[in-house]
Amino acid sequence: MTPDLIYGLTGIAVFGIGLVGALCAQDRLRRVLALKLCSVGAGFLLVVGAWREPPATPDPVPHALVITGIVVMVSATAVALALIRRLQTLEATDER
Amino acid sequence: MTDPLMIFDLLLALAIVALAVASLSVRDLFSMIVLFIIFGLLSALAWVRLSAPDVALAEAAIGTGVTGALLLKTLHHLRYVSGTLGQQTALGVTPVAPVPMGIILANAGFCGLITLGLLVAFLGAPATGPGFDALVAEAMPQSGVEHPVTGVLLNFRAYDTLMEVVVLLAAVIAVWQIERGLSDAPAPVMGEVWQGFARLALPAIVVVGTYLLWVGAEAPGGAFQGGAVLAAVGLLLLLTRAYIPQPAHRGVARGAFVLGTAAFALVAILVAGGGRVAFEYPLEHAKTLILLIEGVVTLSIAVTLAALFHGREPVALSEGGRHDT
Amino acid sequence: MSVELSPMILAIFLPLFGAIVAFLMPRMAALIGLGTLAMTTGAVIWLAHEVLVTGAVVLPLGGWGAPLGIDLRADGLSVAMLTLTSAVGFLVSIAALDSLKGADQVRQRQYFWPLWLLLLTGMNGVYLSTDIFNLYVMIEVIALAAVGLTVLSGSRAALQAGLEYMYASILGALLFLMGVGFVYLQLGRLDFAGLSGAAPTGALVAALALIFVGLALKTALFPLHFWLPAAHANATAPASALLSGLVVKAALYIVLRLAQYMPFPSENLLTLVGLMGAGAVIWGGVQALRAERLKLLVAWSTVAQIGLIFVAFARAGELGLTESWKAAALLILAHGIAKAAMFLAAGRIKDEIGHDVIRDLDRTPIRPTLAQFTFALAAISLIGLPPSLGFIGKWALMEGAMAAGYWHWVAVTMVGTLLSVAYFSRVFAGFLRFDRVRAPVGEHQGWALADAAPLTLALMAIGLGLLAAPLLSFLEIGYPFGVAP
Amino acid sequence: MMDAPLLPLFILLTSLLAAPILFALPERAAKLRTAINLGMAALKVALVGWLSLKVSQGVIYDLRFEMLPGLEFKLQADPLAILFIALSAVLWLITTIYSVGYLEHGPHRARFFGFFSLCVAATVGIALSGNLFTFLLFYELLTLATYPLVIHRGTAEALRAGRIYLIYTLAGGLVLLLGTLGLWVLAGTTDFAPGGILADMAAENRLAAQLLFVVLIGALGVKAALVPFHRWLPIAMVAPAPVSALLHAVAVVKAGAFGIMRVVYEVFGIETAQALGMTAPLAALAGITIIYGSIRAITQDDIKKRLAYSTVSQVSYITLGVALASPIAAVGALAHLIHQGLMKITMFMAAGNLAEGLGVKRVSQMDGVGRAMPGTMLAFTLAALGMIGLPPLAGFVSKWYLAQGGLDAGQTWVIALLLGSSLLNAIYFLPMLHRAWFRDAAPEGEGAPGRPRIGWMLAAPPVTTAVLVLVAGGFANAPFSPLEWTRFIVAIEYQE
Repeated sequence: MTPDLIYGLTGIAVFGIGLVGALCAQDRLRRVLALKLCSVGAGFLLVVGAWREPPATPDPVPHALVITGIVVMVSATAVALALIRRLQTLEATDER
Repeated sequence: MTDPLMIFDLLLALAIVALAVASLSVRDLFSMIVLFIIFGLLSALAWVRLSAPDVALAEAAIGTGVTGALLLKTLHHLRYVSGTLGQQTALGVTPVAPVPMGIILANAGFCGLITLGLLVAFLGAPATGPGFDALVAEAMPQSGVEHPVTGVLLNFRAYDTLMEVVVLLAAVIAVWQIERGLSDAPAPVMGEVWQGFARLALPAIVVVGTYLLWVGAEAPGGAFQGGAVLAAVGLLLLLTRAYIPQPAHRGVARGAFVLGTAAFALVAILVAGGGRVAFEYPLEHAKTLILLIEGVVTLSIAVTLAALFHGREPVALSEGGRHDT
Repeated sequence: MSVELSPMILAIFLPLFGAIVAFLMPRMAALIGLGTLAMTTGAVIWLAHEVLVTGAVVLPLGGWGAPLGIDLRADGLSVAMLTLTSAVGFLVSIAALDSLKGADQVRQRQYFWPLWLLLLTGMNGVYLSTDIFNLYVMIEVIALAAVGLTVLSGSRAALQAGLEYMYASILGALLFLMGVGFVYLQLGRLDFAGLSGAAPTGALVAALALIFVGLALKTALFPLHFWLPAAHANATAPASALLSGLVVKAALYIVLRLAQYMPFPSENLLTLVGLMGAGAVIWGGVQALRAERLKLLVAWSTVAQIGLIFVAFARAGELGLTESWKAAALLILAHGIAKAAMFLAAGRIKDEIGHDVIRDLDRTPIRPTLAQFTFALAAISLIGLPPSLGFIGKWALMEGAMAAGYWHWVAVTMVGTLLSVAYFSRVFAGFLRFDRVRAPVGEHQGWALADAAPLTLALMAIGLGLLAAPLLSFLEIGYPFGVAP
Repeated sequence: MMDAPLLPLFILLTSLLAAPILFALPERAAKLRTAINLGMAALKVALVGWLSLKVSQGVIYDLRFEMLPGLEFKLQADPLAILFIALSAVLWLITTIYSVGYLEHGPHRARFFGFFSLCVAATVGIALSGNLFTFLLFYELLTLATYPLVIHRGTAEALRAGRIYLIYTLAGGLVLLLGTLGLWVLAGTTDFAPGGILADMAAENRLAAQLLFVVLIGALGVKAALVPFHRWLPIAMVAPAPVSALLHAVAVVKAGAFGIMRVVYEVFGIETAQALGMTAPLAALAGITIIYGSIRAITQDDIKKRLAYSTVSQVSYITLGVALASPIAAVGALAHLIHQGLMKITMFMAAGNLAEGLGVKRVSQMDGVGRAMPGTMLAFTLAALGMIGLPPLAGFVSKWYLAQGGLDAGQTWVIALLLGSSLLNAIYFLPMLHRAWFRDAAPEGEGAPGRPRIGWMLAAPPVTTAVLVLVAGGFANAPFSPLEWTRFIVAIEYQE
């Protein structure tokens, strides 16, 4: 049971949970959060792939990929949340 | 007997999965976000265990920190707009047309298929794949930096990183286009605890941020992590209304957003010529150029993330802005 | 020191700098936007000349070479896509000058140009890149800029559609990222050259499947098309022309590229792709028949046409792949031009008569004859009637399918054509019917300068059919596996 | 005189380039529009004359333009093409005069004349096309150009007719696309060559060749109004008179018949078609259409519908002539292509005059119209008698040759068929003439035909075409008569 196997399975589990949440959740905020879980799961799998037995240093390329993935994910989340806020404002003004 | 670290890994993995399930199934939105933030920090810890400090730092600072703050702000906006600020639990606004069961089942099937595909791809992957880390190691001396991840990010695959900063710029332009107006809600009453915290923490955060940027050349750190930490300063200032964005500041703000991208692109182009191609830093100046780029990009990322948190273009009422939260 | 810049670098950096300057100076945005587009078109023409003269052009960024660094490569197909993007983009921008000139559209005018130029940067980046991770970052640039454009109008329907689009595009990007990660973990290479000739092991097939599902979400292929109609129908006219005409093409181009380099694992996977395409053709057609609004009908016709492009892709089975990409490329070019023209024309018609409900198109005495004529010309290319480029694309599709004996793809194309005739004739009936109009019908009003751009696009869609032979030979320049050097 | 190699292209471009100009003209520029129309029509007739002179001197015209690797857009001017162009050019000139008069104050004239010249461009293109691929291009263009004309009036009924018309013709176009693709995949080329290109291929897989024959003839049969696909023709009669006259009597219907001729003679070759055993069922189908069309015509009270059903049966004479696979029958078929065009256009224009001038639309209202509009009715009578097949007129000539061809091909039933159809023609034409000449007009009060108010532009064209019917019939053996020209064509097709 080396760490990469444990965390690899964790990554897949988290991705699966995130995917189910993203597709089946009704609430907008919950769907954004579920997608963020998926991205963390994806990060897990790539970091696990880069892991080497301790004496060897891990492969830096997947690390760069995951960092880029995180930055891209945060900008996408920011835009999605801005859309949600704007929709909430419009829906609230329509109801009032 | 099994080595203690393996038990720690198992426990951590279980905690992470449990938190993921909990955050999606809990009904109250606020506790959902708090659970998510804990989940993010634990997964950053897991990545430290997988000897990926850079990624752990990025996940903690950007993936969980900034995203958590954005989620909380959106929740606050939801409650403020729907007037349920006072209520104990803010339940999610269920959409008017509930999705029929058939589609949810189809989605579930689709998710199962994808996860299965993932499992096959993961288990099939050879343990130590033939990555080109060997090539990276051998080319490191010409890259002007010692830390391989920064080398990959800012030299070998600098084009990717430039486009990544462009993604951030696109995000802030889109957010400014979606939302506009001034926020004139009263400043929250911040007791002495905050004053004390601010006097001590803010300068420390700035120092930590710049250190992270500087150490990036040799050790885990770099532009994105440093930028995110500096953005935390911006977030705190915005939260406490120490700084309220004014329409007049828009020019400076736009300049700051584009600064990182423009500088990076200009450096990338100006080095071309005299037998060199774009992005090919001359060997002797490589380190200084990379640090210049990193510095400017860090500043730009900090301001952009803060603006993303603020979430709207500060437009006066006259120009069609609205005043609410 | 002199700075020699290759046209490829210009094609990507000019729109980037244009976007930055347009964002910094909102009042001058339109001027900067058009100027940048003109320069980018110049760079693309210079690149096309270079490719014509010397075949495929490669530029190793940072001087590191393929596995370590990222290469930019321009061959016939990529230059054709670049030319499509800059030509259609330039004409849509001219049309945007008119359709966004309203007094209340100050904000839209200011924000249209930086978002559109960032979109152009992303697309030019996709067409020139040879590195699959670089493609991921480029798709994200396109996705964010496209969502920004979708919600430009600020209406509640547009925001809701933009949010759905955002969800689908984030999920698609995640699947694509994971697929790319796994391909790297198995092959150790991220660039196209490194991936070609890899043995299709189970894991690699799974990784490719993930990439394909991600791209299917991005191109709105049939079962994953739910987000496209609302997003394209509720955007402003120039925005929906860009979205439908150009943005969808980037992900389609990537599918084409991957099919060229990566081994397509098995025949039945290809048939599955064809079936999804066939589903899109039929479902898109049926939904278009039921669409209430003109722009919704045009958006559903996009879903159908994308399905047709995937059918063209799968028409001759696995061994036909070295030829099928050309039929798909022709259809992509034809759809790009014709759909942009149609959306602009639909936008013009909506501006002139105030609404775009298909049933009441004939109740109003105002008849924008030139816009309706443009819509009809674009429909001719989309239906695939001669001599349009759409016809040549369908001819190539059916010819390959017949030669390989796959008659079902020919049947699907036939059904698709008949459905498209059916839903477009609903609109024509609205144009040409006069007996339900109360006021006298004025002739020839509604001829505005704004009709010039859509008309040019529509005439291009029809005229390019005659230039199919040189176009095809241009597409083959620098093709990695095929006949040309 | 130098033989301009690009002459066919000029003829095609005269009407293709006229269309955008006519579209762009504002409504009130009537004078300019008429000038352009008449100028173009006259120019086209002159060019066609010059082309036919050249072709008769043996000059070969062959324009190729590669659209896809191995697939060309090919224009050629062989004698068969000349025959069809001459017919459409002359009749287009006459009908343009007629439609200028007919649409004096109507709405949307710019749009009408734009699509009108597009139609003729398509017809000329169909005639000049050198291979099935080019033929397909113009075949579809013809459909697209005629649809707006059919629904020109913009009423709900016109749109219903337009939809049915579009369904039939576009479905035909799609099936033709399928056939052309099959030919291209099976034979490697779609070029027309006298004597056919499928001789060897038909020998190998007979079934594929037969299937291809059925697909191609079925597709062309839609426009040639063969029985199962004829329903659109009477329904499309809702279009204004000039459209019914030129298009549905001449351009569209003849395009189908012309296409069948090209396919049978120059794609399959008459011997191969016979070897495949396809000519007999085609002849039978044509026969059925002839009889069915005539019977339906008898019961039609609406004048234009009756003429439409008569066209359905008359066009099948041409298909019958082609299917009889004998040179003499072929001469009869080709001659009928011209003669039927002349006669039918006269009758449609006369019907248009009756509707326009006297408001007479139904056969039952035709009492005493002869005295009210003597010129138009004289032309109508001449054409009707020609249709029935009275000796000195053109109709008799083509029927005579068809009968001879039937004898030559040993198909004696053809003679019975021709006699029977002539009888049926008489049954539905003679009552109309009887009402017109021998019934006195109903008293002034109700529904009587009032003072005729049609200008010379409406009266002259039917009379001219009637004279042409007389001339084509009387001087059949003159050097440049249509009959002479058909013998010249058949000689090439049958390579005696």
